[in-house]
Amino acid sequence: MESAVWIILLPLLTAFFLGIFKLYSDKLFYSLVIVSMVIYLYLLILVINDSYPPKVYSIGNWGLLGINLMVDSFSAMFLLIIAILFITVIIFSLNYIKVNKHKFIILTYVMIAGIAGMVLTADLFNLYVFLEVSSMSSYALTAIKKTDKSIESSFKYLIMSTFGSFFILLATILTYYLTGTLNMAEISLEFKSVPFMIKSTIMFFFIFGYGIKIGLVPLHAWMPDSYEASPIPYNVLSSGLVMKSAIYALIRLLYVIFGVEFLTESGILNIGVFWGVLTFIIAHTLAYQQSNLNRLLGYSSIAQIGYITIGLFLGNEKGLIGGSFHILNHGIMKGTLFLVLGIFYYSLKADEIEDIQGLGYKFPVLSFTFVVAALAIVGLPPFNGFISKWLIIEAAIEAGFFYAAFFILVGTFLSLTYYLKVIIKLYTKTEKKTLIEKPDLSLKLPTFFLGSLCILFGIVPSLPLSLINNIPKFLLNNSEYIRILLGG
Amino acid sequence: MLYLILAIILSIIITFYRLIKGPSVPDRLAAMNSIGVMFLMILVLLSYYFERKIYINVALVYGVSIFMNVLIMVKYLQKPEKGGSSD
Amino acid sequence: MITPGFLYLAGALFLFLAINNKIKYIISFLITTGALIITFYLTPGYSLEINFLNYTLIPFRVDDISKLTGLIFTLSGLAAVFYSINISSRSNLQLIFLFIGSSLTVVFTGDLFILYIFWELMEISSSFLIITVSDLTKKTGYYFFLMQAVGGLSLLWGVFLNHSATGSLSLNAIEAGIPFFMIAVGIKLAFIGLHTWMPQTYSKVPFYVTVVLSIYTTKVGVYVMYRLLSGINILAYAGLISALFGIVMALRQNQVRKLLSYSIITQVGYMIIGISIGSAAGITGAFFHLINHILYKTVLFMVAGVVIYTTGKENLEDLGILGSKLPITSLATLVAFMAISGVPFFNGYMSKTIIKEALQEPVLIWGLNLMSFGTSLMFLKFIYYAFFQNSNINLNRKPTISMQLGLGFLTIIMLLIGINPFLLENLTNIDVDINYFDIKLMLSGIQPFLWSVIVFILLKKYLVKEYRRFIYYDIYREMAKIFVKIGYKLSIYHNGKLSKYLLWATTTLIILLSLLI
Amino acid sequence: MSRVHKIFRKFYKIGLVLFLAIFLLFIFDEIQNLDIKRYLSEHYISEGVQETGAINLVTSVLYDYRGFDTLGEATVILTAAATLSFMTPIKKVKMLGTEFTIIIYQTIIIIIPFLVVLGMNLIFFGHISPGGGFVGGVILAMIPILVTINYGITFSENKLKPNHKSLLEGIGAIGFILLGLLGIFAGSNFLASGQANFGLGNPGELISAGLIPYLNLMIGIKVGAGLAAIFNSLIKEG
Amino acid sequence: MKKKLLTFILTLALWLVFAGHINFSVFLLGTLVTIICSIISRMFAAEVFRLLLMNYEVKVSFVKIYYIFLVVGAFIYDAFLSAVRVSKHVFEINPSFSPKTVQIKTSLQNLPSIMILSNLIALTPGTLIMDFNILNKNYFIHWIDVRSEDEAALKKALIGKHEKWIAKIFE
Amino acid sequence: MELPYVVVIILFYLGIYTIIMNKNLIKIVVGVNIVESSLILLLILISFKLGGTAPILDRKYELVVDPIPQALALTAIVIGGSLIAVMLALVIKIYKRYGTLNVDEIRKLRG
Amino acid sequence: MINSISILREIIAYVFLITGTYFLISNAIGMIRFPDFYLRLHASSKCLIAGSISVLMGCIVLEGISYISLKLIIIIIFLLITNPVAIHAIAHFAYNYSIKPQKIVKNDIKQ
Ligand code: NA
Ligand code: NA
Repeated sequence: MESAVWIILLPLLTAFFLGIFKLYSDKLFYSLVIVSMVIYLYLLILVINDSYPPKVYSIGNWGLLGINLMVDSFSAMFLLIIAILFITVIIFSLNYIKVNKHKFIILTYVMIAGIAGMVLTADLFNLYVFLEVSSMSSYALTAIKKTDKSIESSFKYLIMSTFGSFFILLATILTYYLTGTLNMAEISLEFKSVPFMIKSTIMFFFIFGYGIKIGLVPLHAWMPDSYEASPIPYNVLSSGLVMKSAIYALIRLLYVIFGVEFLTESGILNIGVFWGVLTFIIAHTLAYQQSNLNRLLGYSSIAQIGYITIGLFLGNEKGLIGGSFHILNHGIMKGTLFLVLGIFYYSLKADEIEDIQGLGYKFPVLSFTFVVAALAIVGLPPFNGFISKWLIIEAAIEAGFFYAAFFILVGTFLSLTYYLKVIIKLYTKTEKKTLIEKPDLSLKLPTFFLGSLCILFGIVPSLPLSLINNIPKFLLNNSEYIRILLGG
Repeated sequence: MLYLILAIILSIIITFYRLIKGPSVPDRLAAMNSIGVMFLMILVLLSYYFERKIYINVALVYGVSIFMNVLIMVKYLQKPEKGGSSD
Repeated sequence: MITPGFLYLAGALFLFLAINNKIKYIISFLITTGALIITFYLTPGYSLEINFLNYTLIPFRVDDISKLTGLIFTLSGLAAVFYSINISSRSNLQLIFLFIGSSLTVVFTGDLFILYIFWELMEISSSFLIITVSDLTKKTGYYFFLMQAVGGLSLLWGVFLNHSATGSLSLNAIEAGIPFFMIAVGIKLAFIGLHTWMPQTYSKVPFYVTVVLSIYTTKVGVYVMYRLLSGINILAYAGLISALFGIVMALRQNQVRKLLSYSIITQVGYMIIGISIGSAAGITGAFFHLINHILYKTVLFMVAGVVIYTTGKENLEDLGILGSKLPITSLATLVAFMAISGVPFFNGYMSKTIIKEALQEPVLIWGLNLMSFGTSLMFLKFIYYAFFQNSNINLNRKPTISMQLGLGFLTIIMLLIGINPFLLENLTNIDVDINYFDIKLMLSGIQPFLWSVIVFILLKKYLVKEYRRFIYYDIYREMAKIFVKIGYKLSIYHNGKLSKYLLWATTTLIILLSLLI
Repeated sequence: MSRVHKIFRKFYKIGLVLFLAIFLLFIFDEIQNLDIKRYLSEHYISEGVQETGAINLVTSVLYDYRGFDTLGEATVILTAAATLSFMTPIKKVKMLGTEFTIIIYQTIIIIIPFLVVLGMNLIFFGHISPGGGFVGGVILAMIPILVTINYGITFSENKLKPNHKSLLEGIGAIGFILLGLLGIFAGSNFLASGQANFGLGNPGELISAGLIPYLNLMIGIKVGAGLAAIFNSLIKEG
Repeated sequence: MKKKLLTFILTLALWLVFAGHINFSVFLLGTLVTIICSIISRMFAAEVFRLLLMNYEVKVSFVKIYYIFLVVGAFIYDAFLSAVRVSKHVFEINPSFSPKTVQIKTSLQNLPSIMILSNLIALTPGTLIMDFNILNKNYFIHWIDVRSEDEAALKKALIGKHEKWIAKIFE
Repeated sequence: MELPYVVVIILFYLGIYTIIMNKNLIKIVVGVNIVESSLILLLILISFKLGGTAPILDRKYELVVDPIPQALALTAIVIGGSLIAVMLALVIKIYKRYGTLNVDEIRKLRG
Repeated sequence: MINSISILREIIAYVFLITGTYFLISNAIGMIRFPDFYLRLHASSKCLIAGSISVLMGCIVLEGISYISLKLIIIIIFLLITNPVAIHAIAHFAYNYSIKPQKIVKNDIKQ
């Protein structure tokens, strides 16, 4: 399981080397980007393939004394998203980004390392550290355009996110204080003797802290701003990886450390489901109001996180499968949308709804891709978003959350209202617009790749589901996870 | 030894008054400097009190940091422009 | 066994290869006729199972009713495709193929999952057809899509409810979620109150799209209603009310296609009644009526299309052109009129009779008579404008041959069925024990028609009148306005003030923590 | 109306924070009545010196038991430095701040060698005395910072170019990882030192504790260069 | 060469003091560090070596060492003296001051010596340097209790003594 | 309850209060710093043992404080410091672009 | 004999320490009592330096001849070099900050 640690080290090493190469040679820089990307893809596939049964990698060979990495199906699923999105975004950015390109790529690599660290680590404080690594690079990537708006949004993001981090750190410290360890498995065992009230408080601190980074509704306000102001390839990563890594970490903590029995007992599952519903209803309503497409897609991301939250907070097998699958799918769908929008912006500086009028005829295939992804994200068949929503709804009904299931359908309708608005704008004829720059293959290829995944995973969902189906085994039954992590 | 330390702590507390009250920025700076050095003394005395001489290394680094603090603050604190608040 | 639906869907893909018109024709011909032939040779009782997401799904299952529906669908698909093949752009033709293919798949599916998926695909393809077909139909398409989406989603909700109650996705085990199935079907059927999408859509989109849409949309609704909701007697009255409403509305229209749209509502009323009474005869009648209705309504929409195509206008007054200048079209119009009015020896008569015979309750029987009467009345208005009102409009261009072919083809089939009503029975092995040419039946069938002629002559000045101001209240638009208003309010609260956002965050934290106490 | 609103808002905020504080107070109070478990730290304290070879246990936690965290935080500094460097303009730098007198200049010059030796000492003796890469790096970073506030940013960046700083940072970070990889090459895991039989030596001696001193050095270089870069970027705005 | 050697020895000594013990590895590392140190110091502060300018005879340098001790002694002496004075003021019930700003011109040329002198002035009872004008070498001194011109002259003379010692060392 | 913990809470409280009450960007950053300090203080506190000595074992000691929180504190300090640096850089930028330090006046992004 | 020397040493050391502490306290009180900034700075410079040197010398005497003493001496030298400069820097800053020295006569303090 050597490759697990390489998942974190390779992007880090690449970023550091890129930081040096950038000073001397562009040629070297880009060749390293490409080479490392290919190797990384290979590594990811290697690790994903070998994720069942879960593997533990002990940093420094310290066993339980040190930091451990653990690859189970949940993390493998996330690595799959990284594989899909990271590769596409890097290829896309090579031509797309004009300002601070080197920095963009370096910071993206750092961010990937941070996210990979969050995904793989089985240590509470290490999780915090990697959370900060990824957040830090996110702030930077948000500000990278250096416009007034991007500086402003980055500052808001920074303050809000730091506000959340306080509580994550506080909860981490308290956890250490109460259990004397930072290993998630040991914490989980030690936590059994911690009084209910204190345990719930710690849990709420975690939920609040990660909730800000996830963007659950009253905590979401910084997020659309950051979407509007940051470069579009980063938006792909932001919606696909940054938000998701936060919810991943939260779910990992909740199910592994606290255990599903405690979650049920404390009523957090009800709260989570309700919160998810609130999130997507409000986010959809707000998305309808947007004229800026980045913002619209941002609100849509918040809404989708609502669905994911519902799925993951249902506390049953299907919910976890559906939620996880939706994490994957949303990454792909939103990625497609953003990349198409990116090409529009690249070639026409179009990112308002008004600007894209008539582009359906100018870029027929791209627009078709957009439509496919939009329908997928709305949750219409036969695309991937439908499958995961189906699973979530079914799980919600199984868990007795009829209202949540019903509101997901309401949300589907609401999301249709604004995506359809955009699509119609796309296909409304207008006077000829002149291209500023012609998009080349390196922009289109990643876009089409993601778009085709929307269809592929919709028609053959068993491809990713064969991986995802194993997820509940180690989340719902945390003793299994603990046993493996403890090396038993 | 303990009483000496307590006495210095007392004087730190007294100086804190100046740090908080001001009234001017240089006043606060001077108070800060004083507190820093007094704290340095506490560190040195503590190393004798606890009989851990390694704390003196800490005092050394701390001494550097006091000086740096003062210099950087003096360098970059400026007289507030009109309408701004003084701190 | 290849399903006709998938053949069409494949056709939609193959059309990407159509670089010129010739290939387009060849592909379309092969697909449409191929689908017809395949459907014709389907053996009832066949079913195909696949595994998907831990469910056993039945994407393809044939029984008598589905074969019958499939036949009429493929047949009119052939006609509709050829009617529109010259006018439609390639991408629109693809959407039409997708639409027809999904409808056919819905007809042949054996489980709720596939049913829902292709129901949605129908919705998507038809909406995109409407949206992309013209610059004037964007808003219509938006409205249409949203309306249909509500239907689709309530179908989905019904599916979930049923699935959670029965644990099965089979079409045969419907226990829960009936109200939501009703909404779904109701929207597709343009049931009163849920009908708002239909008149505006059918009247705004290009005529060939109307033709295509009118064939499948409501009929799939009827078919699904049969699958999910058959035998709920109370619905028969609902159908009756809806139909009467359709008549009243139709009589108030000045536009050809709006009139035809409302008449669909009425005609669907027959089918609802037939299905709702749940007896074999009623269902048979409903489906025969479905076939007949598709035939004549398609013809009528094609006629309207020809008028629009040749004159560029579509008010009732412009129909005057039919009388002399377009002989084939005029003939088709007359046949369709006779059929829809239920005149014996025309196909409409046959299915109406079956339904009427299946009915037990006098209210319904009288209602049915009233419906026939109203239908005749509204089409008398149509005929009046077409043949008795002189018009000085000239043809801008001649109708295309393919249009005439499609029109003629359906008219001939209509005539065939009308003259030999047993044709349908023989085709599908459904036995209806009715002698259509019994004098008593024929008399009772023609009575409403005759009455309507009399009433029309008497009340001509009220009926043939231009209704300029039209009170139009759409509750859905009002709801949308509220939604937008709420969104605007919410949006205002996001005023970019970081301190406010921080306050929200802290409040959330406190709320969370106070849940602990 | 708006004034009432404002007052209400203020009290609302105060109430929120007060609630939070009181809540925390109760939680902390309750926590203190619980038994504290410290198996892990007891193990570190009793076995840490033998296991890692470093008598400074904080260092052994930072660079051996939890070396991965340290890699993460090194990355954070690097990211911050990179962020700041692209946010500040490259051209047109105006130096802010009050001018120093020659007296201060002279003092700064005199203490620079002192700082170098102190910083290096802290780095190299990090495993046997208080200190370590971070503190040493900070002390080293003070040199370019002092030069900057003394002679101005142009002079400072002429002496130690921003590129060189990022090169140093990169070298430090890469060095850290490469040292960690030695563990893998030696047949153990990433960042293994004692576990991979890199001689732990006699605890308390300069050359002991396996990889820890070298990791310390790398972090020292990285932190030093990173902090210097961060400082320069922060004051660059004219 | 001599001055390099001296720097080397001084920094190495500093290193060894910091190290807290001496053995071969510490010494070796110290040598290395000292070299790095001199590189860094030269890079940023070339002037530091002028402070240790040693192109005199050995005898002369002994004299210098004597003056160095003298200056350091004066340093500490002055510090204590002034501290006593100030603390007396602190505990007075009605402390009396008559502050005044005075300019003193120095004859020192060397920058390090100016600095040392200023440090001395800072520790001289009742004085505080507010500014230094590099052009005409004027110290602006805040004087705590100058009641008469005579007193001022006396104190100036005191500073003059320090100035002479410092000049002995550096100039 | 022990006093230091009260101090932690008070600091935490003060920091949060500063962040949500103040309109001045710099003060918000200061608030962030205060909260961070409180958390670091908490870390140091939980490592504390009465009579314990620093975990630098140049010889055997009876009671040694917990080294882990100290290491964590160091990490937290570095992370916090980097965050503050970035924050300050952004504040400087904002001040230059928007000409104000009032947090409510920097809002081109809304809705 | 040895005992008396060590007692003597301790006495000397404590004299130094107590003197130093006295200076530090008087520094603190001076910081509060003196009416003018520059006067306060006088207290802060002289008493602070003398106090700290005194304390450190006390420690040196207590320690005897060892590396620790050398380190303490280095701290003394460092403080002697840097602290007057720091005070000067603050004074210079205040001067630039346009804080003018007050002319104070006896009467001013009474009130
Ligand atoms: Na229809
Ligand atoms: Na229809």
